[in-house]
Amino acid sequence: MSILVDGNTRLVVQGVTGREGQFHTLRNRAYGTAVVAGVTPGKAGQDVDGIPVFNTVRDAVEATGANTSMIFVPPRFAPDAIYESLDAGIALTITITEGIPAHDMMRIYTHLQRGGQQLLGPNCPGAISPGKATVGIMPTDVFTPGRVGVVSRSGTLTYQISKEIGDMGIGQSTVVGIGGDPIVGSSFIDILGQFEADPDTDLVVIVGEIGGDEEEKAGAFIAANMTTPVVGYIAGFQAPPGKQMGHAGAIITGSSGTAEGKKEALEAMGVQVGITPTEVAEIVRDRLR
Amino acid sequence: MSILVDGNTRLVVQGVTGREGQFHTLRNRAYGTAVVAGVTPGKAGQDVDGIPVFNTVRDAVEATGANTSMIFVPPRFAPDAIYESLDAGIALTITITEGIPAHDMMRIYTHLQRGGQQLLGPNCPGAISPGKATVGIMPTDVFTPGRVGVVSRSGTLTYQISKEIGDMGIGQSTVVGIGGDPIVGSSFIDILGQFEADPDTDLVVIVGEIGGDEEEKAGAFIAANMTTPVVGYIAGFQAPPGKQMGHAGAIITGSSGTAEGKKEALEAMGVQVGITPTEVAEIVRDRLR
Amino acid sequence: MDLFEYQGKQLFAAHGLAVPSGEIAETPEQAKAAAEAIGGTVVVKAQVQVGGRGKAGGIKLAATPDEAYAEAQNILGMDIKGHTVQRVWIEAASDIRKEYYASITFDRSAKKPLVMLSAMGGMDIEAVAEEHPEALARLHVDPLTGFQAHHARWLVYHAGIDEAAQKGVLDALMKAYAAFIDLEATLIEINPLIWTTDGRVVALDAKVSIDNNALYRHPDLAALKESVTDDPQERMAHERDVTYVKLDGDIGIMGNGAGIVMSSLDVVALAGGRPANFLDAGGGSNAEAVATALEVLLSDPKVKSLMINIFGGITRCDEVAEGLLTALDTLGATLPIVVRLDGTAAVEGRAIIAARAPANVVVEPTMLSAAKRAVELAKEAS
Amino acid sequence: MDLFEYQGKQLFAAHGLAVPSGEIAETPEQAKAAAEAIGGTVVVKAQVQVGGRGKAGGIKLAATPDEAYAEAQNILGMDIKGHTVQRVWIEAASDIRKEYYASITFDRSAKKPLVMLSAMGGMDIEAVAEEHPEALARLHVDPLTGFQAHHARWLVYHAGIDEAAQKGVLDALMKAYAAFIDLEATLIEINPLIWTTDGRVVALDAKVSIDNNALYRHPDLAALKESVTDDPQERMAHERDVTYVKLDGDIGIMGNGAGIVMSSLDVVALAGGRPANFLDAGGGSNAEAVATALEVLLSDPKVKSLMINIFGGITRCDEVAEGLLTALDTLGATLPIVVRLDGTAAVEGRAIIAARAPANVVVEPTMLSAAKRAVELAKEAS
Repeated sequence: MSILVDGNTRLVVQGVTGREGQFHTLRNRAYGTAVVAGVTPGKAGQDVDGIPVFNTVRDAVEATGANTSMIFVPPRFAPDAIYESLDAGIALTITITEGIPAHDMMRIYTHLQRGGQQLLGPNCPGAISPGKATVGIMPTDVFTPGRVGVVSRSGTLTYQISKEIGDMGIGQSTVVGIGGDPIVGSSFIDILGQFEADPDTDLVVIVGEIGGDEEEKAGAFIAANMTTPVVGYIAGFQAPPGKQMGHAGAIITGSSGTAEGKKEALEAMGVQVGITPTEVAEIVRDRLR
Repeated sequence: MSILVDGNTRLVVQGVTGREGQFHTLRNRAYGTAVVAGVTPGKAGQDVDGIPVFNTVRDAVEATGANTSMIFVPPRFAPDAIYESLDAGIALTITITEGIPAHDMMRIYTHLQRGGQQLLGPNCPGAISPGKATVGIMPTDVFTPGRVGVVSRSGTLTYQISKEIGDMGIGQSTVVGIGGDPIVGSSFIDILGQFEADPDTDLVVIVGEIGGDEEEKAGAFIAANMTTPVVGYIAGFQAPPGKQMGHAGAIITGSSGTAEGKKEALEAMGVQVGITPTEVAEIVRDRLR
Repeated sequence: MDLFEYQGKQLFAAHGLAVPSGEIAETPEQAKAAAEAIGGTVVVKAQVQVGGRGKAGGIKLAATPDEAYAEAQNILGMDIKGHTVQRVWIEAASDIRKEYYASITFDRSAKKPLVMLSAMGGMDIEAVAEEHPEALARLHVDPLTGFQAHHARWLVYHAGIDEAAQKGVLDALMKAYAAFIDLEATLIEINPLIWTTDGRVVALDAKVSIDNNALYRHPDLAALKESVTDDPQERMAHERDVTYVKLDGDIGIMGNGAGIVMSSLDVVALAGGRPANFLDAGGGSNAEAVATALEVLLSDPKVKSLMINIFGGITRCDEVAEGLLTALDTLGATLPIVVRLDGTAAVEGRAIIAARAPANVVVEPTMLSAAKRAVELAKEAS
Repeated sequence: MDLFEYQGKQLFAAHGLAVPSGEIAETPEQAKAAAEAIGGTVVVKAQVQVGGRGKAGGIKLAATPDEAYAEAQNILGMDIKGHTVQRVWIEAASDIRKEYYASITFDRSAKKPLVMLSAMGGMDIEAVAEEHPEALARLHVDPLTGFQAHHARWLVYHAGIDEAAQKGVLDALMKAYAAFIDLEATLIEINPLIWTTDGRVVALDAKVSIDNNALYRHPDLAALKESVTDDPQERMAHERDVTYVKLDGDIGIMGNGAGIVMSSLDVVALAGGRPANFLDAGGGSNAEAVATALEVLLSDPKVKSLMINIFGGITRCDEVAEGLLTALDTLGATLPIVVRLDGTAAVEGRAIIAARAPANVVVEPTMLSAAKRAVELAKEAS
């Protein structure tokens, strides 16, 4: 098994005819993901290298049974695209788009609390279950099939850490980028819960960074609900307060959200935290022995 | 047992210091309902004949453990009062107020679908479990304890039918007025489901009227989900199309919502329908033999 | 509250929805002046709140201001299905390439707004729904998250709107929905929504209903409220805020609640009588409400007998009885009046009537017996 | 985007929130003219986006226009915690009876707006929250159903607002929330919100932040955007839309993603070095982005060595290498540059550098080794 994406994934891509959308759609398909449909308003009947294009997600779902959506539309159209995916009954909506306004995301997040549907992102690199399927923009070469789950707020660090553990001969069940925005649809806790329920994940690496309190919440969740071992990494020890470090969410506000605080919070809950990606990989290797 | 209101009811009244609010609050208490608090903004610390008044529902709940609210505030303040009750965690909100705008009710109804809380009304006479508790404006003398449930869109017809069955020596478990507005918080189906689950209700009378399709939906629900026998009544056979018959919801639109159509829909689902309140009482008597 | 076409169009324009330019006229002179101001061929349209104006001769083209004068003269004062035409709307004639249909209704079954769109406009939409259901795209809207661009797109694609008109129709839908929310409407219907030969999308008709309960938030709309009925009793009831509906029988009926009054009509009919009206004196019926209601009932010359059916809850039967006696004193009615009093203070109420009522007032113990008696008395009086 | 006090107050006024009348001034002459126009005693307030203006001498009373001139002359050009005062806001002095605190923030932990109110205003609210938590009323708002009157009431009662001021504060909260939604703000803080001796509730300060991602919907707000930093690299990065933060070390750092850059800073520090900056060249870093980033880095005279850390995903390492060579050709830098290339086309990228790069460019195989090398080279250069 694995989580989020696998052989049962039937992907529809919103914004499939855009330059970026098309490029990654075809890469995802080349990796083995069942890309069943694309959506671009007004382009129904066309195709992208054989992938049929529909006017609406609902049409795509009715015609192809798509259950997962990847969103590549520009930020000003992305909230509408997310609602369209949810309205069409898509189980998992993966939003790559960066730059969605916070007020839109507050409403979308609240709307999602109705339950029954999952959003990954926005501003996330997607998810990959090595050897099975990938949805998103991750460089697939970095990953190898295995039994370690990875969940991260950062795209590049996901690659870095997966590569370092891969270099030790350890593969991944699923690697998930939840996105670096202040509001994302799936939190660390949501993904950790899914890994905990996955019999084929033996250990989880959680890759955090400064800003917010999701790592602290994850620590409490791990202590209360997880038997699967968890190893942590936090980026941003050198970040000064009040400055946004690239990601909209990576900002230390007042005295909260520091890397030091997060590391301590995780360690207090029994999560071993490595201070470099290399050290994280070493801890993983040792824990799996 | 019974449904909605009983000895466990702890009532807070929103708008308790108004003329109507005060009058019915004291009547409800006189019947035996545990009226634990009232709310009128700015009047915290006062009391209504010994019932403590609070500024907010949340304060009232924290101080008294109120679990049921009755709303008596004027229509332009009523949506706010309903949200306040829901926000304070009140399990059952009974809204007597008439004349709440439809757009407010659409939003409130959608918000309620989160689940976990129940709204009765607006524009309803409340609920009574004879001998136990009453919340609302019903004339308590009409009702006697027993094992027949009554659910109605009309206040006066609730009294009329309860009295007619009472005159035959048959009492009621709970009598519920769901309200005559096009959108009410609890539908026939909601209340029928609660009666079905009540071991002390042997038969249910459903009192419908022209307009909408709630009776038709109730018929389908009864056929699919109820073992408790149900007897029906529909008012408005003489109503002309397109004219609103008092209740905001009592209007035949086009060819739908007629009394004849509702009667047929209920009968098709095995619900015997009386054509006068007297005949309904006779059917109830015969069914209970 | 239903609005007239011209009021709806003015509100559309205020919300950015394109409508033909036009002016309202109450006289042929005004119609002529309007046609001059607008220029070119105009349409003279009867302003009545009832369908089928066109077939009834209430919509005419006028190529010149003099023709507009003549058509307005014909149409003003015309009776269309019981509605007297008091105003005509003069608007620039449109070059129609295609007629569509768009509406937003409050769907009480789903408890949500319902948006409908069809490429088959300009005809009876119920017939379209029946004969070509696939031609009518229907979509419910979540009232909390609202109507979004993707909803509009889905409708436009599924209604079969011509490709070149899609953008204009999409924009019209978004604006119509914004108006629906802003006005707290219960209905916005645009039939037809036209696509013109020069490529614009324009609302050629406007049917708008506003939620009466929301009017306090819309004083500008509340000011548009006017009685549109020609019936004297309905007018009187409307002015006095009594809930009254005229029927075609001869037994006047009044009660203290919508349910019991509807039931009373049914029971009277079952007893072989014909109700003259629906009149709900209200849940809190007091002496004054009873007097007002009685005045409306007695003003109807068709009425041969009255049935007053009160089940006291909040209403006290003794107060009703007192109100009845006072009103009869003032109004001096002699027709037979059957009274049924039950519930709160019924014993006292009956005693008051027994002791002091004139002979034409009789008390019956139940709804059924009261109905039967009222029917008998009406027949005797015929 | 953070707004200046005077911008926030003008937006408050547009949303019906009372603020003292005032004018902006960039010279002492303008300050004097503003004081004359306003009349009476005025307050001269330094416009800087940093707290503690008052203690730094950036807020002064002026009883006459001449005093306003003098105070403005003192304050303009003043340095307050690294911010140079370029404008002063001249406003009518207020008769304060009581100082309250009100704010609306976007609470990322709850993913909802958080409204806070306190009767202890005019002081540092974090201190109030710590020492008198009961004096700070806090309430989250459901973004779909919104901020309602009952929320405002609960806050007003629980913050201990004086009874006679409650209505005014309630109204101010409702309007502030409407502004929060309308402006798509991430912060509205009013400290103090004052209750005047004549009974009005007035915003005496305004701290407003707008969501950068939402600016496309607010062209009027987007127009207010200006660089407020005095740092030359931050200004250059801001103008070129590069994500850059100045730090106080001597090792320039650049990478293709926020996470890997933050991690690079940490690894450099662990290796005993001091990073000079955070610079994210972006997820889709191409040759041009690399050149721009390099230009910003090299303009900083403090920088002794560079670490370029690329993990190619969408980014192709061969493109990065080409961009680097082209940029070095143009810019002609001679300081040591350590490059780590991994992921997509890393082999090709490394080959390009090995074949054609000048001698000051060295390639390291891992992030850790690259960091160590950059630290060594910086030390050598010192």
